[in-house]
Amino acid sequence: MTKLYNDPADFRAELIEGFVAAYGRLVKRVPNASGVMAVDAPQPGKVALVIGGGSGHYPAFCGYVGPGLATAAVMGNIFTAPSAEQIYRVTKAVASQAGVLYCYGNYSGDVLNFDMAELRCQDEGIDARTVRVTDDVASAPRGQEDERRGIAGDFFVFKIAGASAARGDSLDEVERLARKANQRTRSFGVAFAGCTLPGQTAPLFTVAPGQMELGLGVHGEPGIQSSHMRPAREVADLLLATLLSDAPPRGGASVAVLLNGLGSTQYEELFVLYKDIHRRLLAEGLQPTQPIVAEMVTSLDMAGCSLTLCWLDDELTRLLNAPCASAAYTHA
Amino acid sequence: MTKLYNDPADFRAELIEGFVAAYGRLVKRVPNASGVMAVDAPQPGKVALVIGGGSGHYPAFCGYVGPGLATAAVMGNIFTAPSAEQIYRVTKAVASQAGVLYCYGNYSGDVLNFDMAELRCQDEGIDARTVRVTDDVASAPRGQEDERRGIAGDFFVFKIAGASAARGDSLDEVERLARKANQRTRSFGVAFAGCTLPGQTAPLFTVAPGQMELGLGVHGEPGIQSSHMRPAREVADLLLATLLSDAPPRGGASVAVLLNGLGSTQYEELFVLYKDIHRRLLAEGLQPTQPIVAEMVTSLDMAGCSLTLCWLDDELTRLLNAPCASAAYTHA
Amino acid sequence: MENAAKGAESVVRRWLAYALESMVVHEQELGRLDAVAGDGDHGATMVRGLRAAHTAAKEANGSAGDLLVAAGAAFADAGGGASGALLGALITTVGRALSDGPYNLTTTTTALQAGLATVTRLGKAQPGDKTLIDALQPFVDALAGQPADTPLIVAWRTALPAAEAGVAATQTMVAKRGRAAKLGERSFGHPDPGAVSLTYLLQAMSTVWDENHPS
Amino acid sequence: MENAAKGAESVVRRWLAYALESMVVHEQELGRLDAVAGDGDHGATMVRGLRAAHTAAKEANGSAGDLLVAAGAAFADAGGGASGALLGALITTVGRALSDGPYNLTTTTTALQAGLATVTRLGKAQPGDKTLIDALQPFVDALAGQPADTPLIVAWRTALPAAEAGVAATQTMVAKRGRAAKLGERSFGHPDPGAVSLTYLLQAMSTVWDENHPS
Ligand SMILES: Nc1ncnc2c1ncn2[C@@H]1O[C@H](COP(=O)(O)OP(=O)(O)O)[C@@H](O)[C@H]1O
Ligand SMILES: Nc1ncnc2c1ncn2[C@@H]1O[C@H](COP(=O)(O)OP(=O)(O)O)[C@@H](O)[C@H]1O
Ligand SMILES: [Mg+2]
Ligand SMILES: [Mg+2]
Ligand SMILES: [Mg+2]
Ligand SMILES: [Mg+2]
Repeated sequence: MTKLYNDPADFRAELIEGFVAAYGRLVKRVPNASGVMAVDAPQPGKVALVIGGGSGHYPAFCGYVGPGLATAAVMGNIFTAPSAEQIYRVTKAVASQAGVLYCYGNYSGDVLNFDMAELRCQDEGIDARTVRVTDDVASAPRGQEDERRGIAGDFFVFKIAGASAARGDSLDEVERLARKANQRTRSFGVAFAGCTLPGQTAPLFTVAPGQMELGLGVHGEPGIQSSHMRPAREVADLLLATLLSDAPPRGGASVAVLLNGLGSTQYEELFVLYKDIHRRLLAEGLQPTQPIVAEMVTSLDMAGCSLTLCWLDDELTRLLNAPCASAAYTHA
Repeated sequence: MTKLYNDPADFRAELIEGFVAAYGRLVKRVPNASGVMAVDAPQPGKVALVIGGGSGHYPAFCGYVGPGLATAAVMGNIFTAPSAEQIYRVTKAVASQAGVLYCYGNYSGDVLNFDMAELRCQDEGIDARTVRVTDDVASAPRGQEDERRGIAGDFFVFKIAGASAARGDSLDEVERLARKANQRTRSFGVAFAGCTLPGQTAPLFTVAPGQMELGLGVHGEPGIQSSHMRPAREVADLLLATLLSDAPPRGGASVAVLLNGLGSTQYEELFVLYKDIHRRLLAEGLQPTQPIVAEMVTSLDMAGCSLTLCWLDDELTRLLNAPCASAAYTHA
Repeated sequence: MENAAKGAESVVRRWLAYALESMVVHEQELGRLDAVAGDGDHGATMVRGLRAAHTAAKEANGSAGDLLVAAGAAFADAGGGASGALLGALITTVGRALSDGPYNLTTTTTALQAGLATVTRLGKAQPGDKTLIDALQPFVDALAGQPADTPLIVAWRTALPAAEAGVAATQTMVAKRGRAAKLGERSFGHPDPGAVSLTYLLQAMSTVWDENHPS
Repeated sequence: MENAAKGAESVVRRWLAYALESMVVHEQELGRLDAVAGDGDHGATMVRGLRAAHTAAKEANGSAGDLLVAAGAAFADAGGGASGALLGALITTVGRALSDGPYNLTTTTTALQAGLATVTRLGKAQPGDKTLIDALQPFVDALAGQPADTPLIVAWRTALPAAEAGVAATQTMVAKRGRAAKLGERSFGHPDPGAVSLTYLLQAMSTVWDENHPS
């Protein structure tokens, strides 16, 4: 439950102020907008990667702003897409002649607002494009991949697009690589308890004792299906089997792996779970590349986790391994 | 509540296997011991920094093993100090002629076991020394600083000792700097909900609605005192006032700051809280240096947070800013 | 004309005041409805949006249409999310179409039809997808189906039950837009929160007129 | 002599079996007691430690003293924490002192006194600090206070109530070692978990003898 706040109506403004105060060595506030940008932005000649979405998912989205990662993040209220106006203002602050790529999870509210901002920017002569993250296999069947939601797979797409932009790739190239990363990324998650919005006393959903929810959303949406709770090794099986049955065509053997905690699931539990995931990946002939077991896209204090695989090739691997620095993820 | 496990009796072994599988690029398992060591350990001529304690505090302790930080971590069961035997084995695996420094939070069980291992190593001619972290002002009054527990202040002491060891300082010097860092570090925390041990269904303590606990422990110990819940800005006041009234002599104006989340308190809440902490630090004439707002020493899924200040001088600042890489904290 | 226009501006401002009041009363209910298969923020979004819209209309000058344009922009920016964007665009579009009057059934119906078209173009939802369109479209149709000389107040009241029936109909729909098909199934048996809040907006207008002409 | 020694080895093994059984039964209770002002792991530590000690004694060869030495080392390593270190050292010290016998009241009292001294040296707790010492010390004193020719079984049973009274006395003590003074106050009214589990260990020995000589 959210305990630390003053007026819930000020939650977003206060969190942005606190974030910028803490990480001023990496980010600065976008003047007159609900967003943050890298200290060295705008960078002439480089594509600006603008990410964003509702708050409540930290480190997504502001925690990924910094050199080699995102140029800026537009921050909505808790679980609410930022408005087109705020996206527009943030874009204006960081856009260069090289253009702007929007990257965000595929949700109705985000699509509406980012699309409106994109149109407005294009009208003003800014080359703005969009790649939506659609990694959540639970949210739409095969063949309708474009309809899927974006969950923890966000991170790999941001990382790859950010590294491409940082090395000076053209907008065409940054967009191509982001799209490719997204097409090769799949996630699936389970939830054990719902989260509670600031100022509320009841969680958005509850999970009956001995049950878990399959196919969680990162906005406190319940899963697509309830199931009985089971030992960690069976949860590992379930997550992995679901992803492997939905593997992208021509994926190859090397996979980036993210076992993502949603908020109140302990890291220790994630490692216990990862033990079997790793074993089984190897048994399937897949090679985990730089696995990450951490909280990367959270859902307030929700309990649960998701597994993300990104099937790599050489160019994606290079970008994933490129150095970057941000409040939440630094790679040297 | 802990949800992901197989047999609770195997929890520690499985989490070590999972951790090493995920972060094999940074750590390797110590053969025949409950611990992990940096991939490049042992390093001839360099002091080995050995940290450790019970599990359930991730990233403490294994998440801090890697170049520029700890050489190895000995991992006990959940909330239980590792045995002297395991500490001894890990020490033997990483000790060089330059000696070994043990660094850990000051708890009865850890002291007993590390002291026994230290004696045994010294008997075998290994120069082993100890600096205990005693940052928790709630746990003993002024004048009895050595009796205090170690909580999130662990991180600053580890970081400074690790950087000193990494640059090749002598054991005398590494010990001196670790001791100095500890003497200049203070923490105080609040808890909103207790945590639940794996396999248990009830939390270690409960907090009545509208209440909070002051002076938490990171092992699910309740606070030293109950108090009524209050808005974030008053919690900021309380944390800061408590630390400032216990400031070390000749502290100076520059302070390292860690606002640490215990497990299920959201990052967004921590930023809202940090907003006022930062403002008030500045108002007090203190200069926050590289603040960290993150989960650095957790207590399973406990809700709450602690504030740590480390009063810096030039030599400590240099060490804090030195590069390092580990599963949980990388600084480029 | 001067007076009628002044009256219309005051109607817009009072509409936003009542709408805000109603949304504050229903904030928790809308949040709970949205939590069934969504993210629980709809009540908060509506309150935040209307608070900003109300302030914007109070501070803006110009015709009733101008006030609506300002209110819609403020709603969209402060509200955020899907409903912020869609309802903001709806209010702004209606405001542009109404401009500085006249304000009667014909102009209002045309304006709302333009608003509905905007919402459909932006959100790409069809009737039956379980969205606010399932309340808005029957209401607009019910307005359009009345003789052109019907007083707006009367026509509005006559059309309201169509919106309310539309809300009721969303209970047995499965959400199609913006949510997974399977999640949509969870919402079966519950009305769509956006359709519910849209109906509160329409009812608030009726309350303004009740105040002017208590029956 | 051969037989008596064999008997002693079997007593050690059966003692560990009963002790383990008793600790499994009381695991939750010990955890709850430890959670009052500590970290709730005492039950788990005792069970883990005794499981390893029991296995070690089963697999070890040698005198009863040797088995205790092996069991103590296994207890300390598997148990961990404060109680693992202290009880492990206690058991090992007693084993070393008892060596290969004889096993009577005098040797046992001397061995337990040595064990108590080790625990005090390592843990630096004083009587009254609310630790396992507050059960162990009265028990050892009660053994020592009996005539040297009292059969060990009889003396042990006679001394047990002193340990139990020691546990009861910890209820009104404030924990001083290893915990903050203030936290200690929270434990007022509850017995010390380490004193409780130590008494279970002493009682388990009595159970072994009950089995041999049901009264
Ligand atoms: N594409 C769309 N077209 C029409 N209405 C929509 C669309 N997407 C969402 N809505 C409406 O918005 C409501 C949800 O609003 P809200 O919860 O405030 O936004 P979000 O979905 O971004 O959290 C839904 O109940 C539905 O009526
Ligand atoms: N320094 C000490 N001296 C004697 N006994 C101690 C000491 N510290 C702890 N104990 C005993 O250990 C018990 C706690 O054991 P346990 O919970 O297993 O270890 P930990 O304190 O490491 O969590 C206490 O109840 C007390 O009886
Ligand atoms: Mg939303
Ligand atoms: Mg313990
Ligand atoms: Mg919503
Ligand atoms: Mg304990």
